[in-house]
Order: sequence, then structure tokens, then C-alpha cells
Amino acid sequence: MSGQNHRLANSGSIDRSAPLKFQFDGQQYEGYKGDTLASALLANGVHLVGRSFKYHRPRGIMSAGSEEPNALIQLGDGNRTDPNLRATRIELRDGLVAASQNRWPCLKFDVGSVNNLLHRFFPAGFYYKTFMWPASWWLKYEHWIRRAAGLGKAPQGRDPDRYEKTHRHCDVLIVGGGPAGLAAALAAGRTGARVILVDEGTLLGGSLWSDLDCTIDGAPGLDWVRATVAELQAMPEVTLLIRTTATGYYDHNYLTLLERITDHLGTAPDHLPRQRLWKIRAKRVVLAAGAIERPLVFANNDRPGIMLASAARTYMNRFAVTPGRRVLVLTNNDDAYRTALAMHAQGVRIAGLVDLRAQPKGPLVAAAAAAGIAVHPGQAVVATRGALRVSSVEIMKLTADGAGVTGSARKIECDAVAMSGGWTPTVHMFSQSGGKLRWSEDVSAFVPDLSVQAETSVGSCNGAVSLVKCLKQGLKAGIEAARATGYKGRVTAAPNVGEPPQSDRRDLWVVPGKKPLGHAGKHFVDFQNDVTAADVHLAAREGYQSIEHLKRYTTMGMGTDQGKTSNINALAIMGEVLGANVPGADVSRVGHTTFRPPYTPATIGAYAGRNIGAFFDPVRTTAMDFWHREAGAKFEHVGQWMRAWYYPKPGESLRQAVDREVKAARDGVGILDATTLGKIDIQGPDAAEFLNRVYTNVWLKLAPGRARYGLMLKEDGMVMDDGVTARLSENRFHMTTTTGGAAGVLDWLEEWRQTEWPDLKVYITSVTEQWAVASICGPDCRTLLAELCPDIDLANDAFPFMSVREGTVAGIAARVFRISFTGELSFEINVPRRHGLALWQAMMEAGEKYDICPYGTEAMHVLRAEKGFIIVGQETDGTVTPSDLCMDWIVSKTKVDFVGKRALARRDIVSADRKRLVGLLTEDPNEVLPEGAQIVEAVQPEPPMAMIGHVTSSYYSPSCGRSIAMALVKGGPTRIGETLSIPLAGKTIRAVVTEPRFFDLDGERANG
Amino acid sequence: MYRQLRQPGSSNREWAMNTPVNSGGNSGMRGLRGGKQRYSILSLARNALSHHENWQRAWRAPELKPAYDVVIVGAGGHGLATAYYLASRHGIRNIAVIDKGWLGGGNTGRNTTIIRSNYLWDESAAIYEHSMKLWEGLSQELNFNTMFSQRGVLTLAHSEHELREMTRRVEAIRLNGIDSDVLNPAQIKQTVPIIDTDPRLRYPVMGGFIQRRGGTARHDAVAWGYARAADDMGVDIIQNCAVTGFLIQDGVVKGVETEKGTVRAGKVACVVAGHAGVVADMAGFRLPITSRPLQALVSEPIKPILDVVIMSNAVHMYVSQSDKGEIVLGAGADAYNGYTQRGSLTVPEGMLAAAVELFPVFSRLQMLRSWGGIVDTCPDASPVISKTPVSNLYFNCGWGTGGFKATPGSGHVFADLIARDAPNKIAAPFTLDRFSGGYLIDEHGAAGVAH
Amino acid sequence: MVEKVGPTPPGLDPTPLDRVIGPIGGPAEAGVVLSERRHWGKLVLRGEPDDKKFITGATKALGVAPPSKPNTAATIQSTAIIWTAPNEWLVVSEPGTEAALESALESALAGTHHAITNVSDHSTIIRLSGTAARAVLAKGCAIDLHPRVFGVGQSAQTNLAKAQVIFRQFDEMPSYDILVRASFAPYLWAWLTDAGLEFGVRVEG
Amino acid sequence: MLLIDCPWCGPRDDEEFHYGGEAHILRPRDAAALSDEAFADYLFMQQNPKGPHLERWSHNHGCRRWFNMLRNTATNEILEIYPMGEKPKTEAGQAAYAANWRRETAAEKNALSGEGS
Ligand SMILES: Cc1cc2nc3c(=O)[nH]c(=O)nc-3n(C[C@H](O)[C@H](O)[C@H](O)COP(=O)(O)OP(=O)(O)OC[C@H]3O[C@@H](n4cnc5c(N)ncnc54)[C@H](O)[C@@H]3O)c2cc1C
Ligand SMILES: NC(=O)c1ccc[n+]([C@@H]2O[C@H](COP(=O)([O-])OP(=O)(O)OC[C@H]3O[C@@H](n4cnc5c(N)ncnc54)[C@H](O)[C@@H]3O)[C@@H](O)[C@H]2O)c1
Ligand SMILES: Cc1cc2nc3c(=O)[nH]c(=O)nc-3n(C[C@H](O)[C@H](O)[C@H](O)COP(=O)(O)O)c2cc1C
Ligand SMILES: [Zn+2]
Repeated sequence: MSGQNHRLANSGSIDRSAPLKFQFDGQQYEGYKGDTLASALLANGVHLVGRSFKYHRPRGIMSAGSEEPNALIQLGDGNRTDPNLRATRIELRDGLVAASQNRWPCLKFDVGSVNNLLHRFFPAGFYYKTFMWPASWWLKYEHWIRRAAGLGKAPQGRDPDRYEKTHRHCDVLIVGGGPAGLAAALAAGRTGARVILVDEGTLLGGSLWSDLDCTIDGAPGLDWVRATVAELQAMPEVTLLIRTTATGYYDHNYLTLLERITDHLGTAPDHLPRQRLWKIRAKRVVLAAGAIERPLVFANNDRPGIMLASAARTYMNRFAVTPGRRVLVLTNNDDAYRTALAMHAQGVRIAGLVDLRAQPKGPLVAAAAAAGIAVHPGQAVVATRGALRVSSVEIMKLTADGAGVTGSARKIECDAVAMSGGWTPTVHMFSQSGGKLRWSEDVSAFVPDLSVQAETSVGSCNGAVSLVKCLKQGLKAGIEAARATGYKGRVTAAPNVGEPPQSDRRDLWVVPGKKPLGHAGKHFVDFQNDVTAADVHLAAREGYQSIEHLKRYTTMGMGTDQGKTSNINALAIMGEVLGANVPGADVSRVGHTTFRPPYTPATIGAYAGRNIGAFFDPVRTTAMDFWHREAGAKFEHVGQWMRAWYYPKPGESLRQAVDREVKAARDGVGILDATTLGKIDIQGPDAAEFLNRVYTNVWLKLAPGRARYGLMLKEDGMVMDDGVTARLSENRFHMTTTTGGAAGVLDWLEEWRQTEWPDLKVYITSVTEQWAVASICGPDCRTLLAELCPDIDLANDAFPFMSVREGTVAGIAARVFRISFTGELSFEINVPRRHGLALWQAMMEAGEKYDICPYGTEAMHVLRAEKGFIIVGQETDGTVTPSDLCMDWIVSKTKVDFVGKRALARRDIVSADRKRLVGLLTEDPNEVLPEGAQIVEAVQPEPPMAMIGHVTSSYYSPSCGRSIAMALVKGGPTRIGETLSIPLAGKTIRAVVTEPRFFDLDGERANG
Repeated sequence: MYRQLRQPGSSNREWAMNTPVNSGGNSGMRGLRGGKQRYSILSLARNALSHHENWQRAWRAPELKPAYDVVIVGAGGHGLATAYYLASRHGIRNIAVIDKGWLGGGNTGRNTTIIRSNYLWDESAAIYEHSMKLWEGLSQELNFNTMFSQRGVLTLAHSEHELREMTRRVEAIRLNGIDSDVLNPAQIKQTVPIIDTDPRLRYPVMGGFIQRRGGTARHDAVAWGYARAADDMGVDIIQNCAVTGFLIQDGVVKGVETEKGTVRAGKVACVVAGHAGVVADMAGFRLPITSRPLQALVSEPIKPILDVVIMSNAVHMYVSQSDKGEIVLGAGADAYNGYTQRGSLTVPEGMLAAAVELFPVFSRLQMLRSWGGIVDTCPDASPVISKTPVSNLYFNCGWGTGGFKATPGSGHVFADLIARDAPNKIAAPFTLDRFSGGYLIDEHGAAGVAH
Repeated sequence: MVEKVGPTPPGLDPTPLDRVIGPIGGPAEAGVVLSERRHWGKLVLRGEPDDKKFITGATKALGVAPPSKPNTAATIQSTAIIWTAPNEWLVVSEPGTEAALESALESALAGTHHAITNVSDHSTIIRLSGTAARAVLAKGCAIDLHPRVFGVGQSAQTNLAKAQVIFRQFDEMPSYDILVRASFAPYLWAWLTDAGLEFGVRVEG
Repeated sequence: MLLIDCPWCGPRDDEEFHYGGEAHILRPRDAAALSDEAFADYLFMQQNPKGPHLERWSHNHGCRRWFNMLRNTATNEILEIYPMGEKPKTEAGQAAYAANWRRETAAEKNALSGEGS
């Protein structure tokens, strides 16, 4: 294969010594190191690279940067495939495999292009007007719409690559490594400030890589770039990041940068992430993001081979590729002359230079004439031809006002068109920062106006057109930013610059065609989403005149390019339409759609970073976890904790295991890992007063050594947490909270202490993990404990129920609480975490003769339910008061105040009609109600049915030999004795309302 | 005073489900009733022949008149629907809907479009199901394709606790007569092949329930459809005109001050979502509402891979794929008040990690755009549809993170409240007096993410 | 059936990381060196900084004044007193010394409003050292660790990945001692190892 | 992502903080005497301005201290940070404070009542 037939013999900064092979749509090609996929395809004469979103029109490469709307590629295959990548941003590497998208069966012949034939029926927003009949068919229509939409394909499996994130702080962050950004970095870097400079490209220097006609201090601009980069690289506090896009600008100078680390390497070394998201907090930001050239909106301006003039120049000068052999240039400004001249100098034939301006003048125009280029001033391209690539254009003379064309058309053969409609400053990051834009007549685009964050825009993103201005602004902003962050330095004079001058532009937002707009050919505005100038007119006609309505109605600017090349054209056209109809309306009043992160599409995996898989959410385990695991426990997640759920013996079901565990706890001795309960050390002379205010019951008189159960309410009176708190000494308490509530309660206590009661002398410290806790219960537990605990008298009167003692257990210093969540005689043994496993093992060993049985959270739930003890989060859901739980006994009537008190007296809270806690006994004792099941008074043949409550807890109770349940039911205790129904899908269960207590009603067992 | 007494003890149940959708007359109406050009495949073809140059405006750009029977503040979906139902169901047509920006530009234009009615509490189920029934004929009624797509909303459970809460909700939904199917992990995998159902996940998919009648709609189209149909009946939609104050005499509202001058009105109805607090402040009272950023984002468009809407509370994310092909993702609101329509990066970071955790194939897709809205949340995550301390001034707000789905129902019952100066049975539980009485309709306790 | 003790070095009490750390060793030129500091004593000391009696008492018992400057740690021999809040310090001392220190503090502070809580087991210490230590922390920690801003003697309470930590820098290497709750330690260890991947990780005993 | 200057620890990302809603809400001293409406006002009716907002934050992943802050909710600009129990000092802060309909801090309240604890 002849191969790179559009590669120029010399020039360019590609590495000709490193040829690379790659594949596009199954065909083999060759390019060089330093190429992008786009430049390599062009080098091989390939322009047709994709099909448009809606009409499936053939499309070619339009730009040389990240603004590319057309050349969207499916890269790679298998689990490493990436949809929708821009060919202009893909660095060529050996063995690269790329494919076009959104076409079937192939790019050259795409069935979807019937849409183009039927285009008349598909104006903007057509789907809002149809597909409504019959109503039930929408899902069918939609199925096909969905299949037709979308662009590339998602991979089918897990991403084999890793992504990382990092934080970084700096004094000055500079976005953009063109001349303006480099100048800023140089000025700031020389002061010693911490500088980060990012550029999304692979080379620093920005447009200087294509604008070879510029000199700095008498030498080629690129010499200055090389020297500057070398100086910056030598500065220890300067970080230069290439292949890195500034994606987001958030509040308080927080920016995200997405660095592509391994994509260009082909195969990535294992230790490196594919991409890294940098999260930067910058003291000052300098935005030097450059400008993007605008296409011209003329009839059928979308054929492959039609590209931006600056892109053509970039392909020539940087990649040594010519987009064609006979190139037509179409422009409304001087800049495209540079492209024409550069091509001409390389021996590329300029088929003509069509200039929309009636009388272009100036040195560039003169140079073109001198070079023998045929300049056609005051002319317009009115039509283009060529099925899969442009083959000719027709030009006609523009009327004086530019609104129409006159005379006869002239055909010019060409195989590429380079167009220039002016430049749009890249204000994305500025606008994301919250900065306000202003319409500039100088550049016919929006430029930064009011900054709201510590940021400065410089260079062509700030509306500067000349290189010298870009350098000056950069140097000034760099030094000012460094000074503002405390460094010293002087503004250095800008170097001497040699550059072609620029004269006036002529904005013709729609280049007139031979027929009225929309009657012949399509004037594309948004190339990716197939939005035409006629669509903009249609939207205006139908009342979608706000720029935001225009966007949403036509999808203008909503593609993967976010309208980088189209927004200004679209809103200017809208401005013109409105200007004609509404007095005073013009472009600046139309405004711009909102700029949002990311600047260019950014890999989702990078934003997830390592916070997936094992790092998605920490799993917390107790000191005894290893033992539970070895014992074959099944686990349950409670908050972030892993708790032993039950310990099945071989062949046992959940129910069998739990029955056994419950029985053991009631009849012998059971042991539970209760470590996860929250624990808080509360100290100070006002500790008791403090508790008195946060709990509903009274605390002042609790004697040291004694413990009490407490209920905490939110200020709205709803139950928030519960637990036992013990008074260790006059001024010291040990509070326990629920497992899930631990962090919240600690914060809650601090909040009240610091904000409402700053005068209380109390210190609060979390000790949740200081202690490992083994809770033992059952008739034999006292004897067992006595064996291991020589120094505490465990007798009922020496160590009564609801008290705490300190001593040693199995030789370990311990805090022992005599409290019970099972209703049995029970001790909770707290030891420092390091001894948790040893304590557990000692208990198991000593308990062997009592058939000690470890029980998990499920058995714990059954045990407490048999006793009617509530669980916050199960019997409660944030809407339940103590009275709803029939726990009025714990709410002090005498205390003047506690958190939540007043709320309990509100009229709907004291209503007799509230749902309150009851027990439920199913008619069939073996029937276990599903937790969450809804209760009705009367079953109807069909829903709807009036619900009066729901089952909060439900188990088979081995101790009662039947099922038991707790429920919140309207009227609660007033219904005791009534039979209610629980209609489930398929059957209805009937149950009798009882007290919510099922076992050991007189509470004797806790005494052993 | 603004207490509309709801009898304590009166059951909200019996009436809830069967209130006819078209109460107020004109039931069974279809299409437009004013002089507007109808949309259809035929009109599309006809217009194609004239190069689409003869399409009429979807809505006029009228001058603000000095007085209206009803002024509605806020041209979001809810405000426009209110105007539409006032005009179509109550015959009140001398209405202005005034918006400070472009119509539909508030949360209506920036939400993740999830529609469902499978709420826990009866009161919520009633209003969202009322809404669902209206959705089911909405495109035809408005003669505007809102692309209401009943592709199903699947809510996942990832722990024993969530399974229990799921049962509670599923049973309540079922007994309220609303559709709901429980799915096991295998069935979930079948429905959503790209989901990771590995039981070793940190938050394994343990089950879920699907409301098949739930789904999505094209959010902008909803605003436009209502706007066009309301305009068709003579409603004036005034854009780019902020309401800056109220005319109040002896506790009765007489009109509003706007950027374009004073407008007198018999009644004023505010439907300003995130700005409810600000607007109530102008009228001299406060609402139990905080306004916070809520963020969402979309990926680049890709060929279909996700046909149902997925919601997951534990990993904190919800996701669907739009007809254009983007993956649409959302999560919870930011933690602090704000009107910036942007939030902290932490939230998107969290939702994207959650998304990749559940859907590993998302990792290599690219985020295209992320944005925020201003959501108005009540302490109980339920809305306010109510009279206020000022007579003839009504508020509809507090829909927070989940009011898009309620658009038709909310507008429908609000119109009724305005027309009759009294809430109907569906609206009654949502009056302001619940905050003093304490009968809140707490939808975050058990129902999880409120979308 | 159950192994009596875990892979805890004989004669020592288990730590939260004993079963997590895995084999000791790694490349000599690793940019990241990790180890666990076993069972160092940790006391939370509370008292009002403007209470002269408290400050003198604490200074006497500790041998050095508890730092009043936020984000710093005072050290005396191997003991570090880390500022954690305006009326709160964390005293980290050699394993086994905490009980004596606690009673010394108690007696020196008698009569003042203060609180001492032994939290030696509440958290453990992961020592992170090496040329890439700063870069590893930066992957999960949002505060500025540049040597111009954060140097030897400084400390911070902040988030590291998804764990809450207190860390202090104690040499120019840089090296950090990171205090993390016991139950988050396995997560954090795994996270640090993962974050160190690109620099090479060596684990020390 | 806000950068909040903790009065103790210095500037930190908002992730480390807990937002505590409106500042200076007066907790009723004699709540029993309040009507349900007045109590609801205390409980639920928070200021929700678009503009300067006096609010409470706690540095709960750092030093766990609460403090007050004046932040413009329309721009996220942080205008002032001042200790719990004190009033704002900036002009904007004082204006916001004056606009609040229940402006009293706990300390002020205690001073008013003349009691200690
Ligand atoms: C990111 C995000 C995702 C969401 N996802 C879902 C979802 O999946 N499902 C769901 O059901 N809901 C969702 N919601 C919530 C839903 O969007 C809203 O509840 C709903 O759209 C509110 O509609 P609205 O008409 O009341 O308000 P808006 O659409 O916000 O309209 C209020 C209007 O009032 C105007 N206004 C304000 N102040 C003034 C003034 N002074 N004068 C004149 N006009 C004024 C505004 O300009 C605005 O146009 C989401 C919200 C967000 C932000
Ligand atoms: N009218 C005009 O604006 C115009 C026309 C033609 C040539 N020029 C010339 O172009 C040059 C402009 O210099 P300059 O420095 O302002 O711009 P530049 O275009 O040279 O450099 C901007 C750089 O910013 C990078 N960038 C943009 N957004 C980014 C992001 N979000 N993240 C990372 N990198 C990003 C780009 O990759 C580019 O390298 C001057 O020489 C000027 O004369 C200007
Ligand atoms: C369901 C849905 C789908 C969207 N799809 C796209 C899209 O394909 N392309 C795009 O640019 N934005 C898309 N957006 C985002 C909007 O462009 C816009 O960001 C959002 O409506 C908020 O408005 P704002 O960014 O102008 O404030 C979508 C938004 C929603 C709600
Ligand atoms: Zn702090």
C-alpha cells in the first residue's frame, strides 16, 4: 500500500524514524510517532470517519483539537474498548485498533442514512409532535428510537485498568500551556511560587506548534517554547502536566485535572494507573485556555474534507499532513490566509481563497496575491458536492449587505475546504468559576468580564488576538498571581514578537445559499447533533427563543463536544432572528448556555478512583472477628460493621441455628460479641446534669456503680437512640449507644454541649473501640464468670442488676456490667480491645463444661423480642415517640426540660389514634409473619385496603414454642384481644393483639 | 389563620385511591381546546412540504396585563400544570404564569426524570398515584409527546435491614392498590444484565422491587406541553419577569410586584420550588423549607445498555439511560443550603463510585456534563400544598428531590385548592398545619432516597 | 478447632493489623515504608487551656507543656502530645507507660476541671515513611502537606481516604505516624499499600 | 467544594465539616408555655435566605468544635467565621443578624435569665 500519500516530505514534529501500524474499520494503515489518529488518517487520505447522530450523514475530521464534533471513534476492543473518543485527541501507537461508530452495516454504506433522505420529516423537536398514537405504542416507538440513538458502544465487562486520584495545593495553577500560559508560568515560577501548569495536549506551546510564521526575539516561536519549558522544568516548585485536562472549576478555587497516564503507551505497566484525577486547591488561577476557531455556516458545510482552517494549518505544520491536494479556503478574516500561505509554501495547490469580505486588505492579503493564490473577495460558497468527500464547491457573489447572493454560480473543484469564521475564546473554565461574561464586538464572542474567584484570564481565552498580547498578559498575570500569594518579583518586558497582522472580520452568521434557508442543502451549526440554521429559525418561530430553550429543543450544544464549535454561531443566528422581530434583541442579549464541568468528557472510572471494590466502604470488624470466622459464622452488615449473625452447625438452617442459640442462652450460657455498641466516656462535675438533659428519664440521683437504661429523643420528640449508661464515679459515666447510632450520638452530645449548654462542665470522649465486649447470659453464666473473675462478688445483692464493677476476668482488667438485653441473668464484660480475643477464648474454654454457646445478632433479636425490648431502627423509624412504644414510664413527668420534651405535647402527638406498639400472636403458632407486613382491620377482596399498622419484628420464639411479633398498630393497646388480619400476596394471616411481651413476664430471670 | 383543620383520627385511607383523575369536569378530554394547530404525523408531513415555515408558536409572548384572576408565580412544571388545570378543569382562564427566567428552567429542566408512585405512606401514595394516572394519558391530553415511558423503576435492597424495609414498603404499596413486583437477585440480573450481582460485593444486591408502571419522561417536554396547552386556553406565560413582592391588604393578597410592574390578582399561587423560602419571605411568613443543591450528571450517549430505572439507597445512587443514550445519574442533595445550582465535587465522586461498583461497565464511559438544581426540602421530605397566613395566597412547594413525578397530580390538586379555597382530600394531609400538629408524613425514615 | 492466637508475634498482644499486614519485607529502594507501632499508650487529656492550674499541672506530669498551637505536637523523648482541639490533647507514649502517665496526670491535675481517658486500644498507629510518603498521603488527604506548609512537629486531624485519622510528621524523610481507629486500620492499611503501588512498598516489622 | 477556615485547624475542605443549619436559633426557655404553632416555629421554620446566611458548622472530622459562619448562599462566598455564643462582627453579618427574627445566642439567653446553668 502506498500509504501516507498525504504526508509532506519535510516539516512537522512527528518522529519519522518511528513508523506505527494501526487499524481503522478493519483496514491497516501506517503513521508516525507523534501523530494523532486524526493526523494519521489524513496522512493516508482518509477523511470519512463517522456518521452524524441524527441524519447519519458522512462526516470527516473537522478540527485538530478537543473541540472535534465529528470524528468520534470506538477505540480498542474487549473490556478495554472506549466509545466516542475524538480521533483528534487519540495519540497514535503501534497496533492501535479504531472503528467508526453509529453506522450499519459500514461507514461507506449506512442504512441509517435514510434519515437523511427523510430529513424533511425530522426537523428539530419532531418527536414532540408525533409518536403519540396509539398511546400504548410509545414503548415500541421508543425501542427503535433508542436503538437509533446513542453513539458508541459500552464495553461488556469489568474495566481492567485502575484509576487514581490525588490532592494538590499550589500558589498558582495555570490552565493552558500555549504562549500565554507558558509566559504566566515563567513569571510566576521565577518568584519561587508553587506553580502547576496543565495542558491537555501532548506538547507545551499551544498554537505555536502550528503558527510557524511567528518569531519571538527573532527566533522561531518554538525555540522560545523549548527554552521556556526547559527553564520551567528546572524549577523545583513548578509542576508541568501534559495530557492533562482541567475538567472542572468549583467553589473556592478548587479545580479538577484529569491526567491520562498510560493511554498513549499501548500496554500499561501494572503499577501505573491509567488516569489520575488531580484535585487542586489553588490560591490563584491563571486561565490561558486559548481560543477555538468557528466553522462557517454555509450550505452543506459538513462534507468530509471540510475542516477548520487552523486545523488544516496544524495538520500541515505540526503533523506534516496536507488535508488535500486542491484546497479551497473560505474565510471571513485574515487568519485563514496564513493557512493558505502555509499550504502554498508546501506546494499544496490552493483551489481558491473565497473571502466573505468585500475588500480584504493588508499584508496577508497582499502576500496571497503575491503568491499567486486566487482570492475571491466578496464571494460565498453556496453549495458543496461530493458523496463521501467534498469534490467541488460553488461560489457566488454576495450582496452588499451579505444577506443574499447575486450573479451566477461558479464551480471550483477541490478535495478539501479550510474554513474560518473567527475565533471563540475558550471561556469554559472562567464561566464554571462563576465569572460573568460580556459580549465582545472585537471577537464576536463572549469574553471574561467579572471574576468572582481568585482567577485571571489571559491570552486568546481573554479575547487577545495577537501573540504579543498573549505573552504580555501571561507575564503580567503570572507575576501578579505570585505576588498575591506572597512572592516577590518584577514584571518582565515581553519579548519582541514577529507575527502577521490581523485586520477586520466580517461576521456573516449564515452564509446565504442559492435558495432560502432550509430549502436547499443544510447549513449545519451543530455538526454532532445535526442542528441546522433552519432548525434555529424553526425554534425561534415556535417560541423556543431563549437560548436555553433553543438548546433543549434542538439539542444544539448538547453533544459530546458541548457546542465548542457551534454555540456562538447558534446564538448569533438566534440573535439575528430575534433582532429582526424583537426590538433591541441582539446577540449579547441572547446570552450563552451554562458552561458545566467537565470541559471535555471525562472518564467515569477516574472520578470513582480507587473508591470501588475493597475501598468502596470500609468494613469494620471486632477483635473477636477472627474467631467468628473460624467458627463458621454467617455475618450481617450493621452500619459499617460486620457482625456475627448466627453460627450454623453443619447442615443447620438459620432457623435451626437460631433456635439452638436461643435455647442455650436461656437454659445454659450463651455468649455474644457486643463490641460494636457505641461507648462514650463522659466526665465532669456536670456530667449527670448533662445526661439529665439529653435523656428522657432522671439521672441526677443515680448512684456510682449503678446503671440505667436511657432513651434519647430528637428535639421533635421522636426516638433517636437508646442504651445503658453507668455511673462509674461521681463525675464519670460510661454511656452505650446503638451500633449504628454511635457516631451520631457522639456528635449530638457535642452539639448540645457546645452550642446550647456551653456552661456545663463535661468532657465527652468516644471509647467505642477501646473496649471489646463479650456479653454472657443464661442461668449458668454467673458460675462461669465466677470461675474467671476472682475479685468481683457476683452475688445478687453485692452486684445487683443494673450495676457496674471493675475487676479482672481471665486475668484481664475488666469493666463488668450487670445488664441484660435478653432478659436472662447477664454480664457484659468490657476489656481493652487487645485482650478481646483472649477473653473470648478464655470464656469459651471455661464455658465448655456448661456447653457455652456463641450466639449471633439474630438470636439476640429473638431473645430481646421475647422480652419485648425494642430496637431503635426496627421498632422505630424516626416517626415514633416513647409513648408510641408504650414506654411512657421512661419519660420523666417531673423534669422541667429535656431534649424533645415539648414536642411530645403537640396535638397530633398526643392523639389517641397514633400507631402504638403491641404484640401479635398468629392464629397458627407456626406461622411467622414477615417483618414489614401491613395490618388491616378488614380484608377487602381487592386492594386498596385501609392499613392500620405494620409488623416491626417477627420471629419464631423457641422459648414460647411459637411465633411472636411486635407491631405498630393504630390505637395500640386499646386493641388488645382483637384479631387483626395481615393480607399477604396469596394468603391472609390472622393474629391476636397482645402486650408486646411474650416471655418471663414478671422479669424474674434477670436475677438468675 | 392558616390552619385548615384536618380531623385527627379521620382516616386518610378510603378516599385516597379512587378520587377520579378528572374530577372537576371535562373528564375524558383529549388534545387542545383553543385554536392551536394540532400536532400529529399528518401535520408534520404537511409542514414538511412548506419547509416547516408555517409552524405556529407553541406559546405566545404576551405583554403582562394589569390584572388577572389568578397569578401563578413560577413557570416550572408544577406552576404550568396548575395553570392548565385551572383553565381546563375549573374554567378559570384569566391567568398569568410569571417566571423570573425561561419557562421550565428550574428543577423541571434539570431533574433525572424518575417517575413512580410506590411510596410508603398512604398520603404520599395517594398523591403520587393520582399523578401517575394523569401521566398515563398526558401526551394525548396535551397533544405533546412528553415521552412518558413506563420502563419500570427497580429499587434495590442491599442488606437484611433494607430487605425488611422493602417488605414494609412493598406490602403498603400493594395494599394501596399500586403495582409492585419483588425480584430476587437472579431476576434482577435478568432484567438488568449489566448489574453486578456478585454476593461478595460490599453492598451485594440482595433483592429489589420494581414498579413496572414507573419510568421516565422527557422533562422539558412536560413543561412545554403544559405551557402550550395552557397558552392555548388563554393563559399568559410571562418569562424573564421576577416577582419581587406582594400586595397585601388586611391579610389578603391583592397582587404581586414584578420586574415589569404591579399586577393585581384575585388569587396568587406560588410554585417556585427552590425559591419558596425567598418568596414566602416577601409575603412575610416562613416555611419549613431549606433550599439545597442537588446534583446530577450524564455520560456521553451510548447504544442502549440499561432499560429500566435503578435506584439504590445503600450505595446511594440512581440511574437510567435516556432515549438519546446518555446514562443519567443522581444521588442525594448536598449537605448545606445554597442557591448556586452547583454543589461540591464530593457528591458526583460518590455517585460515580457507586455507579461503577454496581455497573462495572460504566468505568470506561465518559461523564459529559454535571449540574445542580436547588431543591426545596421539608423536614419530613413531603411537600406543602397549602393555604398560607395570607388569604388568597397559596403555596405549593417542598417537593425537594422528588417532585417531577408529581407534576400532573400536584398541579391538579393545587388548581382545585386555588379554585375552591380549600384542599381536597388528596391535598389535605400536605397543609402547613402538620408542622405544628406534628403529624408529619416522613418519607425519609423508611422510604430511602426520595426520587 | 480454633487457633488460639493469631499470627501475633509470640508473647505480644494482638493488634488490629496482625492478620492484615502479611509478610514483612519489600524492595530496599521502595518509596513507601509501612509498619505498625504496636500498642503505644494513648491518653486523651482534656482541660481548659486558660486554666493556669491545669496547664502547670499537665506540664509537670508530662514534662512539657501541652501545645497551645493547633496542628502541632510537642514531644519529649518518645512521648508526643498532640493538639487535637482547644481543650484536648492526645498523649502518645511508649507501650506500657500509659497507666503511670495517667496517674501522674491525675495527681498533678487534682482539683482542676479535667478529664483523662485511656484510649490506647481505641486506635493503632501506622507509620508511613519514605520518599513517596507525602505523595501517598496526598492521594487520600486534602490538606496541604508541602514542606513549606506542613513539616516536622506538625500534626493534623483529618480524613485519609475514608478513615478519620490523626497524623503527625516526625522527620524530614518525611515520616508520619498515623493514628487510626482500630476497626478502620485494616482498611487503611490496605489502602496505603494500594496507594503506594506505583512507588514500591516495603513493610517493616 | 467549599474551603472552610476552621477557627482552630485552619482551612479545610467542606467534607470534614458538618452543617448545622441556621445559627442563633433561640431554644425556648419555657417551651411548655408555647403554643404548638410557636413551638413549630422554633422546630421547623429555619431562615432560608438567598444571600448572606448565618449558620452553624462543626469541624467534626477535625477538632469537633462548633462555630458560626456567615456565608452567601447565592455565591458560596464565606464572609465571616466567629465563635459559638458570639455575634457577627462584619457589617454584612450584623445586617443578617438584625434580619433574624429570633436572634439570641445561648450565652445571651443565659445572661438574660441571670442564671448560670
Ligand atoms: C438534580 C435533580 C434531580 C431530580 N430528580 C428527580 C427525579 O428523578 N424524579 C422526580 O420526581 N423529581 C426529581 N427532582 C425534583 C424535581 O425536579 C422538582 O421537585 C420539580 O421539578 C419541581 O417542579 P416545580 O415546577 O415545582 O419547580 P421548578 O421547575 O423549579 O420551577 C420553579 C420556577 O419558579 C421560578 N421562580 C422562582 N422564584 C421566582 C420569582 N421570584 N419570580 C418568578 N418566578 C420565580 C423559577 O425560575 C422556576 O422556573 C430532581 C431535582 C433535581 C434538582
Ligand atoms: N483570534 C485569535 O484568538 C487567534 C487566532 C489565531 C491565532 N491566535 C494565536 O493563538 C495564540 C494564543 O495563545 P494562547 O496561549 O492564548 O492559546 P493557545 O491556543 O496557544 O494555548 C491554549 C492551550 O490551552 C490548552 N487548554 C485549553 N483548555 C484546556 C483545559 N481545560 N485543560 C488543559 N489544557 C487546556 C490547549 O491544549 C492549548 O494548548 C497566540 O499566538 C495568538 O496570536 C489567536
Ligand atoms: C435527563 C437529562 C438528560 C440530559 N442529557 C444531556 C445531554 O445529552 N447533553 C447535554 O449536554 N446535557 C444534557 N443534560 C443536561 C442539561 O444540558 C443541563 O445541564 C441541565 O438541564 C441543567 O441545566 P444547566 O446546566 O443549564 O443549569 C441532560 C439533563 C437531563 C435532566
Ligand atoms: Zn477544626
